[in-house]
Amino acid sequence: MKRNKLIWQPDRSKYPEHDSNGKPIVDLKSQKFTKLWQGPNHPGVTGNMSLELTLSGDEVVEAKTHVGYLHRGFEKLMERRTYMQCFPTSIRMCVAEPDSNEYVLSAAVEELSGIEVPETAQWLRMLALEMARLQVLLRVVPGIASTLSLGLGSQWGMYMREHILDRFEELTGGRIYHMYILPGGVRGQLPDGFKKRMLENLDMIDGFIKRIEDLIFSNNVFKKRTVGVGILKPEWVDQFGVVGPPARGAGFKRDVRKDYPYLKYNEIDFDPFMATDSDIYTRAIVRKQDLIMTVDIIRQILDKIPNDKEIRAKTPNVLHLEIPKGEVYARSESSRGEYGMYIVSDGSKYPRRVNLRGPSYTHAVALLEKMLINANISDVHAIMVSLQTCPPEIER
Amino acid sequence: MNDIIIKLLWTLLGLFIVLNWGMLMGASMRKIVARVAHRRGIPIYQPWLDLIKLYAKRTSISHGVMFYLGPVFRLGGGVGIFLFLPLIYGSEYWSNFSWAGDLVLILYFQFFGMLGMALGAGEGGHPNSVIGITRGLSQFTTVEIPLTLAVISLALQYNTLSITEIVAAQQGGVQNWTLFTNPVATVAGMLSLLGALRHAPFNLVKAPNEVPIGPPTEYHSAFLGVLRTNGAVLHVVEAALFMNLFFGGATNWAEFIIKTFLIYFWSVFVGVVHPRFRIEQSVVWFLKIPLAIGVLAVILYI
Amino acid sequence: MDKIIKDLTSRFKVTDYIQQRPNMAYVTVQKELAISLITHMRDIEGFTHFVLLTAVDWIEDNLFQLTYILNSPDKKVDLGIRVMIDRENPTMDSAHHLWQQVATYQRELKEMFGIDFPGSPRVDESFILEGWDDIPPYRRDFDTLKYAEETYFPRDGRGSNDPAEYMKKKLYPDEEK
Amino acid sequence: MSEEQNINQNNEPKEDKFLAEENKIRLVTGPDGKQFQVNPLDDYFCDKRPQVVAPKNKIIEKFLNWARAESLWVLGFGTGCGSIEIPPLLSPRFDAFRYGVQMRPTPRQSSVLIISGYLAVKTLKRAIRTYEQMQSPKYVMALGSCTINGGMYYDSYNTINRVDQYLPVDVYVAGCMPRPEALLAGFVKLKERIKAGNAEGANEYAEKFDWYKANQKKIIKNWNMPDYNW
Amino acid sequence: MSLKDLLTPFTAWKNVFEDSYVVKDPFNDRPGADRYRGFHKNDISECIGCGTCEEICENKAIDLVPVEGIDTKDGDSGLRPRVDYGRCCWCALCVDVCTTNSLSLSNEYTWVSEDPEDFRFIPGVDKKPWDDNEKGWKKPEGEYNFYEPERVHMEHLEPEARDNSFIEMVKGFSKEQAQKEADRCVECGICVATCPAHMGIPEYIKAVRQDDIEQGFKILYETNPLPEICGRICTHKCETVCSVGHNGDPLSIRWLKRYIADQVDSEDYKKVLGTENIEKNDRKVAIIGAGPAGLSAAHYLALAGYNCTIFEKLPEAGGMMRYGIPEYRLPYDQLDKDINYIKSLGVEIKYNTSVGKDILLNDLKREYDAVFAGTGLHLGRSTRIPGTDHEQVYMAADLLREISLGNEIPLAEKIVVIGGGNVAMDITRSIARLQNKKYGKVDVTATSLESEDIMPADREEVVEAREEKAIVDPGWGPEKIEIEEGKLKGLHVKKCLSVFDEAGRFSPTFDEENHKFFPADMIVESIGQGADLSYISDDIRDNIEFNERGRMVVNEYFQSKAEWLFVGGDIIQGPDVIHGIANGHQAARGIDKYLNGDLKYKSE
Repeated sequence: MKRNKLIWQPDRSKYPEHDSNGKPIVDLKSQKFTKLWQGPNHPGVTGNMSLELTLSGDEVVEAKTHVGYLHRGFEKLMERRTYMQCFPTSIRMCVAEPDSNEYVLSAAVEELSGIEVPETAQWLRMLALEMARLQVLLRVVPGIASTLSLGLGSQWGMYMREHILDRFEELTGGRIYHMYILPGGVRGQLPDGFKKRMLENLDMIDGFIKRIEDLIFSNNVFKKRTVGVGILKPEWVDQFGVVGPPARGAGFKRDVRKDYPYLKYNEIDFDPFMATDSDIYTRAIVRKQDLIMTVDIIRQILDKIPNDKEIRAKTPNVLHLEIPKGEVYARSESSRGEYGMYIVSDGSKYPRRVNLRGPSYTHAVALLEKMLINANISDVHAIMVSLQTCPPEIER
Repeated sequence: MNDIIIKLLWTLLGLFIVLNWGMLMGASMRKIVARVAHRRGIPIYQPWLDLIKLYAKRTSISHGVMFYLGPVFRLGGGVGIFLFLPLIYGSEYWSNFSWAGDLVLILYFQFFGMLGMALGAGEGGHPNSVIGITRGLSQFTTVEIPLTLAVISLALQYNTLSITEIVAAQQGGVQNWTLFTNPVATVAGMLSLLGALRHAPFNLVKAPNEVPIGPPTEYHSAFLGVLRTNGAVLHVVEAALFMNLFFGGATNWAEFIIKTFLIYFWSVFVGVVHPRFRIEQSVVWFLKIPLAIGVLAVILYI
Repeated sequence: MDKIIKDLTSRFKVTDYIQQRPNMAYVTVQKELAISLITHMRDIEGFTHFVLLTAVDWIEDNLFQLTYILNSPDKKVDLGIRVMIDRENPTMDSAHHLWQQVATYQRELKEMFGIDFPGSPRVDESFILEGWDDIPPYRRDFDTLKYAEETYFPRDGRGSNDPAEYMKKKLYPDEEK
Repeated sequence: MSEEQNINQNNEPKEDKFLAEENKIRLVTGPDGKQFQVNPLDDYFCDKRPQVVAPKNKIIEKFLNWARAESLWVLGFGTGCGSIEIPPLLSPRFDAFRYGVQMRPTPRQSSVLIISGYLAVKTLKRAIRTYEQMQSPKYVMALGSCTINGGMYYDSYNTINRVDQYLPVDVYVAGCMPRPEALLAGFVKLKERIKAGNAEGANEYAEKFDWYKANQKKIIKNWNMPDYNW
Repeated sequence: MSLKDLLTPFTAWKNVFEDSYVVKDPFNDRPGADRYRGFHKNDISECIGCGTCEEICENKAIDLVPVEGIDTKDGDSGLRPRVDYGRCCWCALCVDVCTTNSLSLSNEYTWVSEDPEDFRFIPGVDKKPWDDNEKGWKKPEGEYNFYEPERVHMEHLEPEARDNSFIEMVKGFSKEQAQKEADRCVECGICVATCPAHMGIPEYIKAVRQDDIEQGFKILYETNPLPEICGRICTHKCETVCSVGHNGDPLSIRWLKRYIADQVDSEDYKKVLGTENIEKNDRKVAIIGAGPAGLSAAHYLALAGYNCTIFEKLPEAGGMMRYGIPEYRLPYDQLDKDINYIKSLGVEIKYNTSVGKDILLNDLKREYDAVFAGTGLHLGRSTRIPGTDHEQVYMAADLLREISLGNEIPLAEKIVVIGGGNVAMDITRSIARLQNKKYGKVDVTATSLESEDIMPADREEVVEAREEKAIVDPGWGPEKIEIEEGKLKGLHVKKCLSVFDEAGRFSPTFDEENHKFFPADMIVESIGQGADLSYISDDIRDNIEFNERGRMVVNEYFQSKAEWLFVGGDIIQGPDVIHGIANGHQAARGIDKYLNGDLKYKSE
């Protein structure tokens, strides 16, 4: 798909004027500009955050992201909690895809303390992570269209997601917060009949993908709205630390699962989709391909998963689990991209410092502020959702 | 004198029926849309409850006189169209105050409500209202042009500007409907209807994900009740106008109900499966396709 | 990786080298040389992906540790760079000119630890907190539980018993240690 | 009366070091050349205290309450984790629409405010503002442990512990987070409460206004808004 | 823009003809999954109120509160968890860590209330609709433990290596083993109340875990001056109530205590405990008997500055610990290590001095400010069945004493021991060793009234006795000893059905049909011991209260009615080292109080 050519585009390269630092000179009193706050209770923003937009007509000349509406001080709270207590706490850092939090925390703790996770547990972890990705993508892929008021795909997607959540409930005992992957292993075996039900759901999701391809991806109006809009220039990728689908949409084939294989990902056959057009449509396509790939990966996992009884390594008593001094950065590929946790241990049973590196941190603040400039106000939320920003992960 | 009072009473009764039909139609549309999403949707009586609730709000704040007048103007626009629109062809009672030039008046009233809303929403002071109303006005202007062209084509075709006469000319069988006698104008009209009824892809006026929810952002309580009342009436009369212009009007209430439902459904049918255009895209679209068709319709009859 | 480290040791006097795992290492560098080291890593060694910048409060040693983690997407290795700065007067050279996102990290550090990065864009604007007038909350000497209990209103009626204490009270109340 | 004055005095902008520049008292020169003082917080906003609007006629009120109960317009303001379970509520499986629950994008038109989990101080300020912008009768539904007694953030410096100290809450739903079914049960309970005429949170807020304001101001250090913003 | 692209979106309309996906009645049609983590349930009869759930809860959502109808008793704190749903995050870590598996979550998930105060309840006590819900989260099956349920293996001498020698058979923990074992502790503190001395068990285990031996050692000496001894032969009642033991093996609390004591050299004792300089006062206390009670009292009194003199009848200190417990369980050098430390605090021990013979109690009364008597139970008790007056019938206590004194004891090729307590096992195993030495084979049978499951002896004692080829055949009531022509032939027994009646009183019932005969050349009776109180002269005796069973009545400080006389140890609380230590400690407190004038005897 070529870039959409509008019949007439005003030349806005010199408007508004910029000062020597490249900052736009915006004089609100001149009445040429409007200040528009979107959020926190705005249906379009991806969560409880707000965008401070300076508009000239329908065009954004300056954008600022304001976060902190969901700040709970996790990194501080976790300093007061033992490693095992950190585990339920860490999960809340990103609501939409909590499993990545569980995994990176567990992986970091295990790496520092040298715990070997049993093989079955590794497979189960991978299953949980991929199910979480599937669950998120079912929400997000049609979600881009629903910011453009095509909510139908979202409704179907939500229903598909419900089935995955049902499977989660069956496997982990939780619907949203699964609290399944914990330091040392996982918290439950595959229930009886799980594979069969999961495969049925995956078949259903195949049908769903076909339907949203018809409804969304071949929809002319959707293409008109998204092709050539929200361009993420390739040179921004390193400059802004872009990871995951946005980077893959801009021609950078970066996927932690491939680059730094963790768990059993090197035993799985998959190839992350990459495209170069780097607009909203491309990112939507990348996500859709991710969805197809995730379904495939889950099928492979279900096929290969061993059935050992051992699901958790023998660890010291978790009530006073102490971890050797050191620092570690553990990463995983979440649906939004590289998701990592940096833990510093001072040898006590409480972590000295926990820092979460979520993709949204750079995507939603620095990158979004950059991308929104000269965007049309109607596209703001499509751009935001296409970056899949998640506010709780920014402010933690 | 007596006549006019009786006429007025019939008109009021007509308004009551149209209002309720509008709400029922709106609810059924929402139920149908819900069906597409595999939901069951709202109870069919939900709009009445919403309306009662809105009027029963205990507090309501105002942003000034124009803020009050906005919904009133809007209602005036809706009721205005209703007043001059013959509902049932051939019925003395249900033809309201239809007269020779009513078509022009109706086109004017369509704008009247919008302008009133603009004033009121502007007074609300919320930037979302302002952005919404700007979009609404620009889109509506471009929507009116193909419609006007279609109407001109019709006027040329039937040589009249009275809706009643246009309907009269279409009587005597389906083949006499404008749909078949002047399909080009019908297409132009039906495309502009998409814009007039503001479903996707032309629903950017109220776009909840961008400018929640456009002009009525600050409206609430009874103000919103008035707007909703007007909405119900307006949807029916818009559909009825197109019914009269292109689909042979209605000779009884059953026909009226079926035809208005289907005409309204047309915009829902398109809207459910499309995202919305940006404002400039929608303006450009209207200035391209329907306008061209409209011009063609006029040229064919010159 | 070893080659890089050897090079760095001679050039930037890095110390405390720890190989965390085959593709991840940590080094400590002096504050003055940190930015030039990072620039070197980005431009010459190809560590173009900036992963994170964060701080650790070593209150016992009166130091803040700044950790820059850089990643080389081509070589697929990570390097953690530790910089120790004085806790009393914490300032650090800004790295926002190298990666634009760094400004965000620096804003957060300024707010949460009180570490200043002169010249970083919007570094003095509040980022997450609004109207905060206590010591920066991520510092170790800030007691969040105490603050929360004093500021908010925990629901009363709570109270627990330690089993051993309670049994003592019940079974042998008179015995002293 | 004296308390009321107190609150207004507390709002003197010069005492507030966090007050934004544009909200400070300033001198403005009018078109006629005369200078006059502008206090944006007083002048640009409504300064009417909320009033108790008592129900009037019992029978009529019963009917109206029934309508109110069956038409719950929820403001889509996700204050915390719980908001992730609101979209499924509107999705095919749960379909809250059939219970008369609809989402509204603007607080003006909403009647139910869902506090979906923890409230960070920054959000609390917006939540209060949002609540005050809603028109009475209005209801608050609180989701999850965090709203009851702090939940897992009981020791966080940035989240409040109990919502009922700042806003009158009608219904609490237990869970972390509550499932959509629990939320639906919450709506059912709220409906019962409204129909019984007990959901008078807006009036309670007006009655105990000074108490609520004092609590709110204790937390929100930059009270960068007028005392009443309707 | 192709026509196909224009039309495909409209295919969505075909969905209008499909069924809706709506759950008709979401409140009833969708129960949580089998594993769903819903609301809490607690089986309060299983729960012991150990508070591990409270410990692991990261939200401080759980309080332990007293519950009406549940009494505090050994192994049950009487507290039950109360959950605050204003805090809970349903992580179910409390369920996973629960020591008794009593806590679980149901799959019920709907709880709506108008009153925020509602959301706090005691699962299992406050009745909730989901109490009978079978499904929900339980501790995952399989290899999934938050603490190790199995003990660290303690190395023993192999039966072959030990069955003919009196070398200590338990080797003791290495550092790694001790830390690993200590790591299993959940620090609930349930054991503290059960320990007669109320030792700070969780604290010293914590010290082991943190490798802070000195701290641990100090904690030991706070309540127990004989850690080397207790670390070997304590009856470890604490281990029977250990909460970890509900779901695995209890902690080896005794071995950990021994581990700490073993790590400290006897020269370092004073330095570690900080007792190098004790301020002495001029008051004197006489202590009768250098057993655990006497030594314990002497230790604490010495620490408080009193001048203590212990009068010991036998040539060496230790009492029953030396003369009642065989060396393979408690080596004498370890015994001396503890005793020497106490002596080093300035405690004087007069050996071979029998009060009542060599010195009179009245003299002590006159010469000392107070007297503590911990004379123990040294008189063997007899079954008094026909034939017990035969010369080949011995008392276990006597034999053990002789062994310890280094004297030869009479031995036969076939020996039967009557009794099922630890002493019976001691004598059985000692005899087995001696038989092995002398005859190269073992033929000793221990029989007891109590059946195997209620035998008072420690489980491992029985197991080890069997390993050493002794026969343990419990559940038989002795009937009579068969003597043929003055020669002992054996023991007739009959099946014992129950030992205690419903009220818990000793009242054995027998199966009169089921008899058995144990052939024997020699019989040892070990069914209990009695006290020898002959040293208490009549004039003092008049001043002392005795209860109906002939035991002295003392107050909570072990003070008798004659206020200067304190009595403790086995003669008050039955045969048990740790009780003796606890009594001695308490009595020392009492004496201190008495001598400072604020303790008066008050009979209950």
